Amino acid sequence: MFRPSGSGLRQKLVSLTLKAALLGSWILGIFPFTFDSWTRKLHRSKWLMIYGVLVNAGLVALILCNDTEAESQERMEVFRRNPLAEQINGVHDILSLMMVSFMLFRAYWKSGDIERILNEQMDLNHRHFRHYPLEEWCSFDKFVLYKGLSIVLELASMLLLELGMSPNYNRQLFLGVTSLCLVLLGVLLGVSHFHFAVVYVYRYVWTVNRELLRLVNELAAGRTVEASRVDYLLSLYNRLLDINGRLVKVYDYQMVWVMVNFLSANIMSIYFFIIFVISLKKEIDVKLLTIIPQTLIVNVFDFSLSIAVCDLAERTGKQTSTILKLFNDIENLDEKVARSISDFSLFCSHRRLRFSHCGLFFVNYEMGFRMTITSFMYLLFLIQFDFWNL
Amino acid sequence: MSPNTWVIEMPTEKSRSRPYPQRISPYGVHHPSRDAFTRTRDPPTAATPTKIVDHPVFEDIRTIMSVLKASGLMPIYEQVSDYEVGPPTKTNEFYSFFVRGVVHALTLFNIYSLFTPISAQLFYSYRETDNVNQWIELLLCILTYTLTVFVCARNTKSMLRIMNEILQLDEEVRRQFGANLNENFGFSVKFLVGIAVSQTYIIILKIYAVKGEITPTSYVLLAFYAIQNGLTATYIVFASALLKIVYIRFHFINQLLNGYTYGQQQKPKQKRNHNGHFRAALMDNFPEDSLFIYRMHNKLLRIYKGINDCCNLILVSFLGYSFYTVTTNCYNLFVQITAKGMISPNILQWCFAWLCMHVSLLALLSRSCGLTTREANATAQILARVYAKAKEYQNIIDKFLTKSIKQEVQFTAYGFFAIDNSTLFKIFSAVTTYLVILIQFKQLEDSKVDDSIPAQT
Amino acid sequence: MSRQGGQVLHFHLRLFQCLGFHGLPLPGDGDPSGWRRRMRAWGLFLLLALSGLVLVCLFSDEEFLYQEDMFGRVNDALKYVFAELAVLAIYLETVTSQRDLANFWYLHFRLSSRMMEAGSLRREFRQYRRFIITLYGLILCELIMFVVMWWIQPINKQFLLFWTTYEPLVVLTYLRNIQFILHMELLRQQLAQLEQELRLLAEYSRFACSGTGRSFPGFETFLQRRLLQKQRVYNGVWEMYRSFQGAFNYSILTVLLSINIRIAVDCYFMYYTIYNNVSNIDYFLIIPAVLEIPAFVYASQSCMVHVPRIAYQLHNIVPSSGSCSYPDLSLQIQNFSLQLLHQPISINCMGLTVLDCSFLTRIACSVGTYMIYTIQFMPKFSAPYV
Amino acid sequence: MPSSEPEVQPLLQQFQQLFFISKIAGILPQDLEKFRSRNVLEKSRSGMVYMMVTLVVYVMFYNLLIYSFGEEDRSLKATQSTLTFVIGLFLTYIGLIMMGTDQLTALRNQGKLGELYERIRLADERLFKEKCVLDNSCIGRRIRIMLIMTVLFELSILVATYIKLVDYTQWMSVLWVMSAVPTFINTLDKIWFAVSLYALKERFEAINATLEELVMTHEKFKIWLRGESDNTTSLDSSQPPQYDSNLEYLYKELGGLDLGSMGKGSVAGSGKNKVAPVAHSMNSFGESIETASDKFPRNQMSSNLVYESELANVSKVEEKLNNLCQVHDEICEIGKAMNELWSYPILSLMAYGFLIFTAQLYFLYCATQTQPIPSLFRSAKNPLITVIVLSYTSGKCVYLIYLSWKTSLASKRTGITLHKCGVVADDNLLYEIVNHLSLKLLNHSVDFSACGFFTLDMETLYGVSGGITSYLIILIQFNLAAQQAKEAIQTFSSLNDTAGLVGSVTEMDNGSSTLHDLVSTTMLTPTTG
Repeated sequence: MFRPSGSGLRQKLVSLTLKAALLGSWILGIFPFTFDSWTRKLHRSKWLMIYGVLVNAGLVALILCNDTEAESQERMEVFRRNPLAEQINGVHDILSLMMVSFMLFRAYWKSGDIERILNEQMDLNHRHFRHYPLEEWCSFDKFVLYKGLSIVLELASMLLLELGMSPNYNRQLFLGVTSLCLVLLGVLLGVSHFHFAVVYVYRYVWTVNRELLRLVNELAAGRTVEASRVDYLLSLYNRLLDINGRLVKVYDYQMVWVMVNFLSANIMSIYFFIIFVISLKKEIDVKLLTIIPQTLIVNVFDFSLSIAVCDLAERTGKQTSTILKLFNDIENLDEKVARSISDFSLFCSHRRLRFSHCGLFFVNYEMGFRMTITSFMYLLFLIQFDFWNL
Repeated sequence: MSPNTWVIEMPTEKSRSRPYPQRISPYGVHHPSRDAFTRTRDPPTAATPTKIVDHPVFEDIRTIMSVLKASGLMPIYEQVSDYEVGPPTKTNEFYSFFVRGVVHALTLFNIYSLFTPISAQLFYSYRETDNVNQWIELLLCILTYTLTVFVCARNTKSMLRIMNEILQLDEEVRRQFGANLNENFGFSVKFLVGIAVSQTYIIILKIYAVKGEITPTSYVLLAFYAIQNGLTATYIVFASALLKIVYIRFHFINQLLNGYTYGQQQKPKQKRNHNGHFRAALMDNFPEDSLFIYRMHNKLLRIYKGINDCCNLILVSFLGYSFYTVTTNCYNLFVQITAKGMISPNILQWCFAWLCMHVSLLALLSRSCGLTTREANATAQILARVYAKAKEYQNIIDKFLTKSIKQEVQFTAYGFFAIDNSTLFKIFSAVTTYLVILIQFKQLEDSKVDDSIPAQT
Repeated sequence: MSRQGGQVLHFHLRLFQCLGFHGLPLPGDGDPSGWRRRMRAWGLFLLLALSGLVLVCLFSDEEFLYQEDMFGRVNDALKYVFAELAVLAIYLETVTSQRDLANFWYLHFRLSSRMMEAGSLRREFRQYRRFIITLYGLILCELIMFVVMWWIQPINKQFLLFWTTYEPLVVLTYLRNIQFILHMELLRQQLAQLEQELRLLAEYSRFACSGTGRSFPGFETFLQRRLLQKQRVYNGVWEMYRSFQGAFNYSILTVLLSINIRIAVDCYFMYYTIYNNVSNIDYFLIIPAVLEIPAFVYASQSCMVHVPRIAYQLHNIVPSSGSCSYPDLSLQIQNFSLQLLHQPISINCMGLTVLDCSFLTRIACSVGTYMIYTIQFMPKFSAPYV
Repeated sequence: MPSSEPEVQPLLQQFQQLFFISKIAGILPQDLEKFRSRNVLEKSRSGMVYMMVTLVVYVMFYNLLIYSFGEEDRSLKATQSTLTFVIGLFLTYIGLIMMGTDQLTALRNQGKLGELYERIRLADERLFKEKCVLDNSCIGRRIRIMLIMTVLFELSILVATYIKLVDYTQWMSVLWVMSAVPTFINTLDKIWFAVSLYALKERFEAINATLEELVMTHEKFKIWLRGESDNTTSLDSSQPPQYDSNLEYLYKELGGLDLGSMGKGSVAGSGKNKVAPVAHSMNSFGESIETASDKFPRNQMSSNLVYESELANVSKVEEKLNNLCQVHDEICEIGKAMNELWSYPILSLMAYGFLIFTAQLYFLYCATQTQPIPSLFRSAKNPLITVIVLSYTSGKCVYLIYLSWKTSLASKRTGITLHKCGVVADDNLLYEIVNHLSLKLLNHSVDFSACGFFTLDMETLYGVSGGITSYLIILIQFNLAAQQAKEAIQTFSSLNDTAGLVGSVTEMDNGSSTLHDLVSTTMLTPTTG
């Protein structure tokens, strides 16, 4: 399912991105499956799992043993100024470490389900969606490309941050930074698996929508449509929703962790920046002015992307019912077709394509808005505490 | 791109292919006073494709349109016929481009002067918190206006498409019912005047507030600042006027549907302006009417979504901007009131002017959105009130109802939140919270001052 | 199978009876009216006793409350008051809303006759495992906490008095909470069973319709009968849910509220004690309380998520096999799904808020907000009192 | 339909003394004589004049009251923190605003009120034609209870405050009586709303009850067809008898429901459902006794062919269900209209409740700290009176919210019972009808909202309570900050870094959730999934 969906440059780029993601996750051992091209199925392999565990454990150990970010003097000053920042920083470090380990653990534990889901997706792709023309998935391609771009940017900004903030360059530092970046890459790839899967679901739902539209147009043009096509689409929609539900259930804990972690990272960087610039009355040098904002921007970009993917899928799910409404103004519709259409719409009224992570919150723009406000007020309160400490 | 952008070509063709018999509108036979788009001529000859210059389309919101056209926010479209508008001519397009270019240049100059001491005399401060507030407010204003210009430049085609769809819809309504849908959009003119007045008032206040000799650059800055605010506000008024138009259409089909409800069937006495022979031929022309209504409803929903997509970003930024402005002004008011001694009437008037303008705009926006949304969702409820003996009628009714279970439309600000009457409420409760935090900051500063005094002594 | 509903259930119901939570006679003991009267009397007696206890604790000059300063006293008084509220609501509800409870159990036994007959004890344990795990896990946690407390904490008189009087109320609220969990668990089992049956139906219909000749002539009517029965069952389950709501509305509110208040107050108090270097660490005792609410919410959520799944399985039934389609069957399906739309199962305490997982976030939020507000003026505020 | 004119007695007949009192108090401008003679509300010019006069008089006296009690407030401003003063000044007039809103709204829609009750009467007639009979007698009882409670509350607050907190040596203190007028008038107005709402709820429940009765009779009919004498259906035949006997017994005792009608039992269990038995229909309307009484023994005999003709032949049932749904929709419409009429008063009432509740508690706190408080809130100086005031104010708001919530629940329940009908008599034609009607019912909506700002249901209550708590804490915090600012603090600088330390720890735990909640409490949105 990774083959280029067209001939254009963008499609090539997309397939390149997907392949790169696949390859990277194989190398980092967070994708413990082997692809059997004959039966077109994925198989879980113990060896890859063990390999992945070893690699990641080694990386984490490397980070822990040469962690050099302690003696960057800006941080020291910030921490000296308010100890709250130091505590937050420590908590955040611990949190992110736990996140990494937890993600890997979850990925291995649920690998059976992931395998089944992916196989079913490939099966769907091969059996049903292969026949549909594959040109204008512009937003699909766009999102895949953005995702790849965001991963690359994250890595770059991480490197910049570590190398830029650290006073003295030595071997230990480079070791630590490289291992850190590798672990980060692993986390990002693990998240991106979920997003790619979501994007695929979106693409399929989009195709279903387009087929429905085609039916509407045929009916409007006076041609007849047999009910079985609608039923077929309904069953496809059914399966897609099922896959989606299972997917969310597999990935929800990781996603919650990652979201919370990134959000707190954003807030922390703003917070440090503010302390450092405003209340510490430092003169702003170019290094600082470049490094911290770019990390911030990249983080925000990645975060908004992860929300936007889910929101896109959700909106597409909503469109299905609006498209079904178009069947209203078609006179002398066939009995069977009408019945299957009404079945379809009843189904839509019962279940829709939504992403709720362990029932805590739905992932869409609304939630993103809430989170933004939340983090803003969080920032306000932090600064207030900073005032207290003056 | 979402699929349902290229679907809707279908119903329009159909409606062109097979015109309906003339029928009586629920508004009664049209009297020429409330005539939509042509002032003098009567409906049957209205559909002639010849280009008439002196019967401009959308003349009921003419003034605001002209303002927007002049400021390059709206394309200066050509009127092909009474029911179609064409893309602007080269010269007009160039004019719009030119205006936008000027605006962007001014914006750049504005930002530059904000970060340089040129404008120092304008933005003096009472205390540092307020100073920061004012800077942020200015930046937000600039951002909003620039965004508005950009989005409008990008959405020119879709705006034209929406207008064309509205016109087609009106044409169909006209052909079916001879009804001319319009109301007076006096509120738009009133708001325009109000905005202009408040902006000038604010400028004057500012000029009085500034000490010393005022440099021409600061005059330019002030003028441009006022223009930015005014045009953004004007665009909001325009959006709500569009929504009002859609609302009228929705209301029309709801009224039409309302003629079939059992309430009308049972009550012998007149209720809402239906004339007698309309109910005489009840229910037998329900099928094609229902088809017409469903099609209209779909089209209207599409127009609604189109408007929503066009002014998504603008609405978000405007809401943020006005939210911030309202908060800071309330804060200033509070400071002024609770401050011992120095209460400057200048600042009070300034705050009041801002508050009035923004609160009224918010109220207008949320109200029009709420009305339109409620009307759009009311169709299913009204249809649920239609009781029919015959099976096929019941099927017609079910067809619609089944598809409208739990499918309420919403006018969202880029999906962040829905805009309706409750939005106003939410915004004000949020304002209170932020106000509380700001006041806490102020008290912190004060208490710090108190502490520092005994520390020194 | 000795008794209806199995021994595990019987045992725990008996337990709740002894606590005066379950005001109904159990299967197998005769003279129902006498039982009910006795239950009522017992509940009232417990209520009066506990209320008297609380009143004594609040107004006696013995040092039941925290003595050192104002805050501790106010906090302890708050805890007492809300625990008293909870107890009041619990027993009054037990006495008054017996009819809904009876309705619930009646429906449960009527419906569970179609579920698999729990023969052996192990199977029963497997059937009620969630409930059992919650119950004994929480009790164990509480006990461990207490043992650790007695171990570490130097025991003074106030401490002894306070905990000996306060702990019974806490335990009562916990057990009541666990009783809710039991009822919701039963509901969940019914729903899961229904979903399972519907899935079987769907698979069968798909199987029958996939092949050409397999759908025998009476196929449609057969499926329709089955669907009809399922509809009846769902109606029964929904009535169970309604009577659950009727039986436990006030006490859900008060129990959750008291636990919540206790958490908030103790978090605050913990901060306060750390900040004033007061040497007692009994705020560790809120850990079981923190575990209580997620247990409840998890149970209700897992019982609520079943309805959309049921709808999903229902729409998996294909009303048409390639050539021939069954209008009546699809009619039935539409009827069922409309019924599902009309009868949603959403567990809420008197409509105040739906008790799903987002409720957890909201609780954490509220506790957090009040913490922040109170903490922000803590350093100034505590100055006069310490 | 003049034939059924005498049978159904209009709802307004129960409103006699309420109308009289509110006429005296100047809440309703309608004509008294016409009401007494024909139970209709008609607009009368003299009533309008009278109302305006009363309104002016009230406002005048209230301002006089504020003025006469206000001098210590003016002296207050210097000493007390400005915030308390501003709040007090703002809160002084909210009661007056509320009263004005009520009276002006009553003036505005004096004509519409009569139409509303006329519509209710028509709906009653149609219900009566469908043989679902409901009695208004309990409504009269309700009105009396509410009136008595209102008077009790008002008098207790007034007298207690007057005796304890007002020095009644000077004659100006008699003016204190005026402080009770706005709340009293507002409460009377709200009693109208509440009772009419309750009447609507009863209509809904009567519809549900008739549907349930259809179901029950049909079940009995089927059982009778099956020839089983005892009531055990096939579902629970597998149970050991003794449990069944227990529960059977319980049902007999707990209010007599039997297997056929689980739903009816539980509905009757909630205890609000009144399908008129003979006694009620006797005191409710005159001639309808024989209709009711020849209708009633039918319920007793568990089976005969009448029931077969009820749910078994589709055409009659379709007619009946159609009519019931139309009445249901009509009642929904009436509810909407009623909400329209009372929207502004309810909005003002809710704002009043929120503000007064917060303010009273805040001033109670101030009083405990022995700080001066605005003189109109002197009732806050005594905790007992405060409790009464709070329970009175919150009782009004909460009861309205609760009632509207219950009403919408009752209206939603109709669809469920409709489906029961479909399921009990399973018959494809009936299924089609039921699907059609339940689709319609899904689209009937009764949600009561205050000017569309927020809907009146329990979730709003949740949000409001959260808002009250947080604002209360904020206010108290301000108060403390103000107090601290007065006295110089030396220990502050030494304390605060540790404060920052430990504070940061605790705040770290629940920081991110906190602010989410701030938003979600201020935007009163219970996060809807």
